[in-house]
Amino acid sequence: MSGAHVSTTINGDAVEFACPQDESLLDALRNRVGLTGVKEGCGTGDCGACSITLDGRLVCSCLVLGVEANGKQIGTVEGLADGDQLHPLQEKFIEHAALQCGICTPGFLVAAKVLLERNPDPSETEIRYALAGNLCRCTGYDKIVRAVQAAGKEMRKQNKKKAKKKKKK
Amino acid sequence: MRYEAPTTSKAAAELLAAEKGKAYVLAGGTDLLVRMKSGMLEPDLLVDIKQIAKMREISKTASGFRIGAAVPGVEIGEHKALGKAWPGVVEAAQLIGSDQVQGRCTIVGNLCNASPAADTVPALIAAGAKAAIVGPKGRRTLAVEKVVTGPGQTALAKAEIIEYISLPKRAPKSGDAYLRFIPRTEMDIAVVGAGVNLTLARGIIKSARVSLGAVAPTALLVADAAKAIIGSKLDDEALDKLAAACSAACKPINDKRGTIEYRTRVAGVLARRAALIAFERAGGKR
Amino acid sequence: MKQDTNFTNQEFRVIGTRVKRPDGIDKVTGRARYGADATAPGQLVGMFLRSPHAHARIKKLDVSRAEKLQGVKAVITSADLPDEHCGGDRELLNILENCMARGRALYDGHAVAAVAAVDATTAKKALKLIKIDYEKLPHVTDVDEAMQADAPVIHDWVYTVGVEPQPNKPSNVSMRAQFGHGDVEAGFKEADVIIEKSYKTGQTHQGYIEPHACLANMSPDGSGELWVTTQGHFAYRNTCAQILGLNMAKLKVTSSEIGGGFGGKTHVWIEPIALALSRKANRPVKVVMSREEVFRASGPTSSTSIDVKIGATKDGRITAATSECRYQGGAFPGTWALIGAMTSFAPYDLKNVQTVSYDVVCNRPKVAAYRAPSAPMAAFAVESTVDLVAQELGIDPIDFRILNAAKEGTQSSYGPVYGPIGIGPTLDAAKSHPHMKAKLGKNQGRGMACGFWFNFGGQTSTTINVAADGTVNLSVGTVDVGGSRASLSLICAEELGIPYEQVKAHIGDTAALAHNDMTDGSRGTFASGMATIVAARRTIEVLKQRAATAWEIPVEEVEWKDGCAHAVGEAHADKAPLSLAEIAANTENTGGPIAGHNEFVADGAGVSFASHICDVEVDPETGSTRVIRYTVIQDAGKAIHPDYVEGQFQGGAAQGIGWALNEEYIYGDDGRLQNPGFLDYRIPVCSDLPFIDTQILEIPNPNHPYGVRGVGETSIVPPLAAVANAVSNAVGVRMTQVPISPPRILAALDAESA
Amino acid sequence: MQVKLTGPLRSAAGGQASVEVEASTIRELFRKLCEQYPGFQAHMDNGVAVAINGDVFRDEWSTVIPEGAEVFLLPRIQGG
Repeated sequence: MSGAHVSTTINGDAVEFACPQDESLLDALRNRVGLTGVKEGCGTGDCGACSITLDGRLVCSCLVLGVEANGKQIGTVEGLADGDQLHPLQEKFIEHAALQCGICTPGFLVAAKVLLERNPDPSETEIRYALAGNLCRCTGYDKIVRAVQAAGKEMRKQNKKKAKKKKKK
Repeated sequence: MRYEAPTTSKAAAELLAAEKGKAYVLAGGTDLLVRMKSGMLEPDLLVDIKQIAKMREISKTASGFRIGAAVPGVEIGEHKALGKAWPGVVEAAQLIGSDQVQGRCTIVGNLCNASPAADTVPALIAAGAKAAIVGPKGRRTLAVEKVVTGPGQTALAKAEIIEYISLPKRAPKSGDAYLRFIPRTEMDIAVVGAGVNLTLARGIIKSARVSLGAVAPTALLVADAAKAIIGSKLDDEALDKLAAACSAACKPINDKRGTIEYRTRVAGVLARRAALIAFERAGGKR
Repeated sequence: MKQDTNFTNQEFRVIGTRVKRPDGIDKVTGRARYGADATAPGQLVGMFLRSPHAHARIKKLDVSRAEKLQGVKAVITSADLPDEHCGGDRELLNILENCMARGRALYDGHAVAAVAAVDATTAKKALKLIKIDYEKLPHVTDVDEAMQADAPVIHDWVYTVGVEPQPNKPSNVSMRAQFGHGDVEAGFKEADVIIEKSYKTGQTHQGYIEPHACLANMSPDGSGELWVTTQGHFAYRNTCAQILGLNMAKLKVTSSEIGGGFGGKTHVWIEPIALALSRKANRPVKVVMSREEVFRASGPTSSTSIDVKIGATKDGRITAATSECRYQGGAFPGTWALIGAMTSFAPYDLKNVQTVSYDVVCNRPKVAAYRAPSAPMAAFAVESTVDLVAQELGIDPIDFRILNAAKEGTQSSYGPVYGPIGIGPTLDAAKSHPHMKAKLGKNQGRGMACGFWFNFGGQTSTTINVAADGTVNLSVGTVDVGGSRASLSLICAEELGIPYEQVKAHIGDTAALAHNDMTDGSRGTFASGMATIVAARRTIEVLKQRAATAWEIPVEEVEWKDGCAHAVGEAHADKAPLSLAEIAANTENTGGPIAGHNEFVADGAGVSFASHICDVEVDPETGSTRVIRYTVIQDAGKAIHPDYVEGQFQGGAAQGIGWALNEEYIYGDDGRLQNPGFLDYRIPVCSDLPFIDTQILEIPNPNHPYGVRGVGETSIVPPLAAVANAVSNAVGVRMTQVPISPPRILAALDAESA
Repeated sequence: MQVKLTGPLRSAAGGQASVEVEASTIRELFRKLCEQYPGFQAHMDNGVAVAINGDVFRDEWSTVIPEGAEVFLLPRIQGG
């Protein structure tokens, strides 16, 4: 087994790690980079708990090799908040009690963020299908969908404000 | 295990040819990594083809479309012209897995995985798609229905790689559709899949291709089913014949995903529904 | 000591408000640490080798090559786990044998060896070097087949308990239990209509998203630490210590954040072995189950086969009811089957009722508790039959249930007489719910069903520590599986009269608190809540004493109100109230640190009932079923934090819907599990479900100061039947087997039209 | 007082549905039952709960049994 040296950008920071060439990015992020917010629920791409963005695309990090991250931009749940300012999705998940055990929450947040960036005003059905790759066993998804709806509304409000400010300038 | 990420198809084929142990092509990895995790596969060499520029693009050519072997599902879904020309193929590609899986999975991977239940394969067969293959002995082209020879088996020789899938130029007054049945709304493997592609002339079906998935060791091209609707306006009688031909063509198994009876019956149901969608997309009026 | 914990109907200040949970930020930022998220310097990776056979004798087990592999630090087989520490206790022996096969593999996935190595690659390599000679034995995985006289008998020491005279031959039936009262034969004679039907349910798994995981760190002197995802770290400590022959107090078990349990994390599997590996290697060992291992080798719930017979008069009174429930219990005897017989007819007021349960050993993983264990299957069979009887009588199913519902004073089908209960009110609420009146479209159907669960209390220990600035630590010993820290903080704040934000709740480890039973039986908020109330009231006694000391007045002249000590009476008009923070700031000269604690048995849990309404749409050509509307109405006693009560209602309903429609362990003829993964073990995904409406009823439990009942489990009891009744209503054919999969629906439609 | 036995517990008393025991607490009740019916100990080892006027007590053996109370013995079970 030969190891690989990987240079990557994680949540905006340059990160380097070494890993065996057959190790998943999930294992590398958890065990070598220390980002344990990325969870393993299945290791086979069926539960979404390990969701991250790879060059902006939503992927399961269990279905990516660590070596494939070389030269790529990675986003994880740890990068959602801006300093002490939580992302609207994080705020709304807490406010709407959209988590019980919380193990699926990091994956849901990352997936929902990708959804709202692509589609700022999704319908309930669009939310449900976009999040179908993220399993939650505690909530029955009800409060999760409501939290994403509320976060979308909040983000649209913030974006409007930003746009207005820009105009004024 | 060794990981290589060559930048040309030729280099990729050479790496595969030179490997004495078990070598696999890594595109999206959504099947490969699962098998590695379970211990079913223990590769000595993985050749990642995502650094090969040509394999990363969808291009429109004079003769139709080329979808590179490393293009992920999400990019297929975002390609407007492709979606307009081949909505059935695109919807089949979009059915694979979740948004997360779409970020990685490829239609060539779906094909080469050689599962009888692959979603894109019946749609590609119905569309008359061809696989462009590169290997140590040069290039060749193979109809998609000839690529898979059995469960987990393909017609590819050692070190041969599919570079892209080509879809023919869309004829006027034509349309395609793919439907599959799964027990949930998402995240399952097809219990039955049905792809239909047809062309109209003066409102009547002039030509058609019907393909079924998950009802036999490989995806089927069902000539009798096509015959059943050619020359019709897709009236109820033609649809009944189509459904019957599809059910008759099935050679399914009982497994954890469905029964023989169920698959046989639902193959007809889905083919009928897919035909109606394809007919409407072609501008047909019943 | 029995506490005075009777319901007082007090006015609340913060109870019932929807505050933000204290662990929220940790959980949305990825900071919360679960079972697999801990590390220790020098830790090894532990992995298991598991049987590929349903039933096999282990003729030879050679680990010598694995032991010699560079990087391997310990290999464990049953030879390293003497049974002498179990002291002949059959239950402990079974746990030990379930953790590691002893000469015989009893199910596909049964552990036969484990290794600890420097990394995962080495550990995997080592597992491959272990050589095992298996001799395959006949196996049985179906409950009805296992009960046949010619079935392979799995254990030669299992004799049916509960049968007179006791059988003289071993069998797979480990227990027969019967409940009921009256004379069912006479009752059936009075009936105008009798319906008798048989049902089957598939085996399901709790499906928690977090696999079992632990970090074990043992010292050769017999002391050690275990970090583990569990519903009960005290129980884990006790069991591990007993099995391994350790002193309990020398093993400190810390419960990590838990990524779902639903009963599945109430039993040990990997934990004693991780400790044994660590002891042998003298290094920390981390073990994380793969998803496949979770399905094959943890504790799913029973598959069942159930017969129900109900007789009723023309005017809709049930005259007699019987059930026979056969529970497949996996590789070792258990007691879950009992509950099928106990809960079968619990919602109803029956003069004549008889229920029987069998616990049956099979070559499948030993079943564990799963949310209201055993009740959903019995409810499926009974509530389906209740619908059939109503249909036959031409009475609206909900009216029929209201007519026969149990009430205060009814003798329950399992024996005792009910106190104040909520079945009638949930049915009335269902009847008047807008959902009941909504129009149905083509291919759509509506069903409703009732459910019952006991709820439990148990041993509980809680400590409140007051910090010098007046903030308060609340340490509880019940693991927080779904937001109980928020509820318990609310209770603490309510009692002390301080803002919710001033309380910080923690789950104490086994060294910090006295014993706590597991978070099971819907007891977390009930039992730890009650313990918190008592601990807070004791803290207040101390606070009052300190104020009295400072004021130099008798404590009898001090009262506690709104978070402050008040000196009572005209004579003390000059004394400004002393806040908790002010008292806390001066502990050094009023008597030392301030704390209040409570160790007790939280008995007196109130039973709870629910009524669910479900609408489905069925595609008659494919048998595809979609739940399009769902309503849960349940008695919570008192909802401490309504958001998390609703969350329990919704989560239970969703699990039940999955069970009803798609989830199922599928075994091949070879006795091997064919779908050990989330791809083919199909739990509901987001797009499968609608919003799940909830209605919380609050019928106080007289044995809890706030009236709290357990809420966690009841919600999974009605859905199997509610969905089945809805599907049957939509397609016009009675579905008697769950999961009600598309092939089963089409087959039933075919059989009907033939 | 009359103590009603449910389910498998009846086997301890030769299948009787109820037995006569004089006891003022759960502890005393259990002690006397074990004295009068030696087979009861096996059930005690598996766990027995007591319902007094409908309230189920599983562990608190000091609980006082009021006069004239309805007393049921149940197998002690667990939840999820």
